[in-house]
Amino acid sequence: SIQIPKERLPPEKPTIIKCRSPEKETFTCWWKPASDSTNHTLLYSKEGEEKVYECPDYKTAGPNSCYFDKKHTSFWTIYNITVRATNEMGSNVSDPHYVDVTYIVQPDPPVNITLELRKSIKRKPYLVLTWSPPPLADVRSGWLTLEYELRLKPEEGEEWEVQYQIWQFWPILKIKVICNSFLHADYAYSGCMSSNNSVCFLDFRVKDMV
Amino acid sequence: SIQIPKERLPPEKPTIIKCRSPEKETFTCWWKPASDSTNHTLLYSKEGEEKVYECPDYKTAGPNSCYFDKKHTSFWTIYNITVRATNEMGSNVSDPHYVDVTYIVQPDPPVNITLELRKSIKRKPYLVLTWSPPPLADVRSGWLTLEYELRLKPEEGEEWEVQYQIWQFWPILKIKVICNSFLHADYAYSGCMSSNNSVCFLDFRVKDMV
Amino acid sequence: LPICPNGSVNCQLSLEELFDRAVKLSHYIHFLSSEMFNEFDERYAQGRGFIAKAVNSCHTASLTTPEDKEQAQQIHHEDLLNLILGVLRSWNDPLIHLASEVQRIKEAPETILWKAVEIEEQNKRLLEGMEKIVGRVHSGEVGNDIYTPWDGLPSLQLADEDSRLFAFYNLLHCLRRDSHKIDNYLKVLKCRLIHDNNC
Repeated sequence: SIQIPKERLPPEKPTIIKCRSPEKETFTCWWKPASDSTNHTLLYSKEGEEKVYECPDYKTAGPNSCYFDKKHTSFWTIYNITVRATNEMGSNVSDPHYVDVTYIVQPDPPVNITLELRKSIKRKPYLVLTWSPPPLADVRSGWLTLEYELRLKPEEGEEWEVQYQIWQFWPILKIKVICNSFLHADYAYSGCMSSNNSVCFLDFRVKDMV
Repeated sequence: SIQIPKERLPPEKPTIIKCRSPEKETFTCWWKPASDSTNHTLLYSKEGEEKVYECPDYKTAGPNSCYFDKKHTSFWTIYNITVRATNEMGSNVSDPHYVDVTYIVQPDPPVNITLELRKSIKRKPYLVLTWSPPPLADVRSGWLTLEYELRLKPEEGEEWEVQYQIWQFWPILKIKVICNSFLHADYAYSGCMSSNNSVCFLDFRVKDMV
Repeated sequence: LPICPNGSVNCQLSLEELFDRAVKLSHYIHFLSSEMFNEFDERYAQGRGFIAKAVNSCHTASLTTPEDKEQAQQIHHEDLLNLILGVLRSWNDPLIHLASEVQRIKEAPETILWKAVEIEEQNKRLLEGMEKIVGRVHSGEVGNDIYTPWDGLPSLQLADEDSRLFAFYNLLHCLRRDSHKIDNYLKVLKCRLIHDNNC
């Protein structure tokens, strides 16, 4: 059988992996490059329009990506996005990837998380947890409403347990813990300070309230 | 010194106390009468018009008030309102009171509030709170948008704590409460079910979303 | 919610989805406009009697818009949509200048500054959305005829502080009023066209 050298074939079909908007103002798409291609071109059209546009910025978000700045990001339309891989033998186009910016918002994690053990007036210990919203997210204006989710897990445990969803309150959480007697939460519960004082892992998942 | 009997003087200046619209369709103004006057007349003019009108209805809203029904109520326009007090010696006119009905909407409280304790599938108890919009408010047509605010206060406490603001969701709220072990809130927190099962006062404040 | 399941040809946002986003945006713009007006009023307008002078002085006053619930419910939805577009367009120019001129107000607080910029940006975004909605609802071409020019820039730059502050007061008063009109009309239209008046 005649063996056609690998590079003499047109490239395989590239695949668009993911598109994400960190703050509902811009978005980025990434693709998995076709292995045997010399270059890739991202093309997109907007619903109801024939016109096809090319990716406005291949650089900002790194290799195999396309960054859509504010000017190129519309909140009112569905994007039909494809990626074309090309080599000297021809090209191949990915399946279309449809994007509605409202539904690809995935905020960055919160920052500056601090945890402090304090004593109340009645000498009861409690933890004060503070954090700041992700820098990129303009939460002060209300355009992006974040919901924080406090999740706790004992050191040796596997499962993260959602303790509380805080809706955009100024990120401070008082967790009143009375060991071994009655656990009562002002805002949320921290089950960590059990009798053997196991360390408590605090993890945050942030969701945009679309 | 010659004493002029009190009633021989013209009346003092009356003052307009307040204007309020309960459902953004009609409105009422109240004034503090001048003590020594025989009667009061409310006069008003509307933005962009020279014409001066008299109060259409002095009766419906009780003494020292003027009720403007739908026909006499316009939005996004400034009313210039004055009240004139008169007695046989003369009259005196209040300072002008400028009103845009759009910004004096103060809805009536919600009605039919019910609170029910239920058990989830995992046998965890939770409270279900339901209520109805104030009857006068036409929220169905979209003309008036209400925001509900759930506030909680432990029985002996003084301070109402705003737990959650609900924007026009169909008025139902699930509050998950697990007595004596772990308190956790899905939507809002009810700190009442403490060890001695003290009663929890649920109070509502309703704001028009102006 | 799979977007465009199996790549259906006319894959587009539903009118309901467009109205949902428009109402969220109009609500947000009015909220910012009210906050900005209240902050300015508290800081610069107390005791100056500006409200009396602000009567009948909005540049959009010449647009005949519904003034109560009955009028808003009786007007044809295409006419109301065109009115909304007209009011939004009429604010493009003043918002551009407001965002730059407000920086020159003495000790203008940061909260007023960024709101002016944010409102200008979101107003453009809402205008884009409204043109999309009108394009969907209107059978014909999107009418560009409703528009009222704004000639208030010189008054924002007056040397006399009282006159200049009144010019800002009046612009913010009119912005709060018109953004509320747009928000209210959109909510009424959404309930009418999407929820058959049963929101």
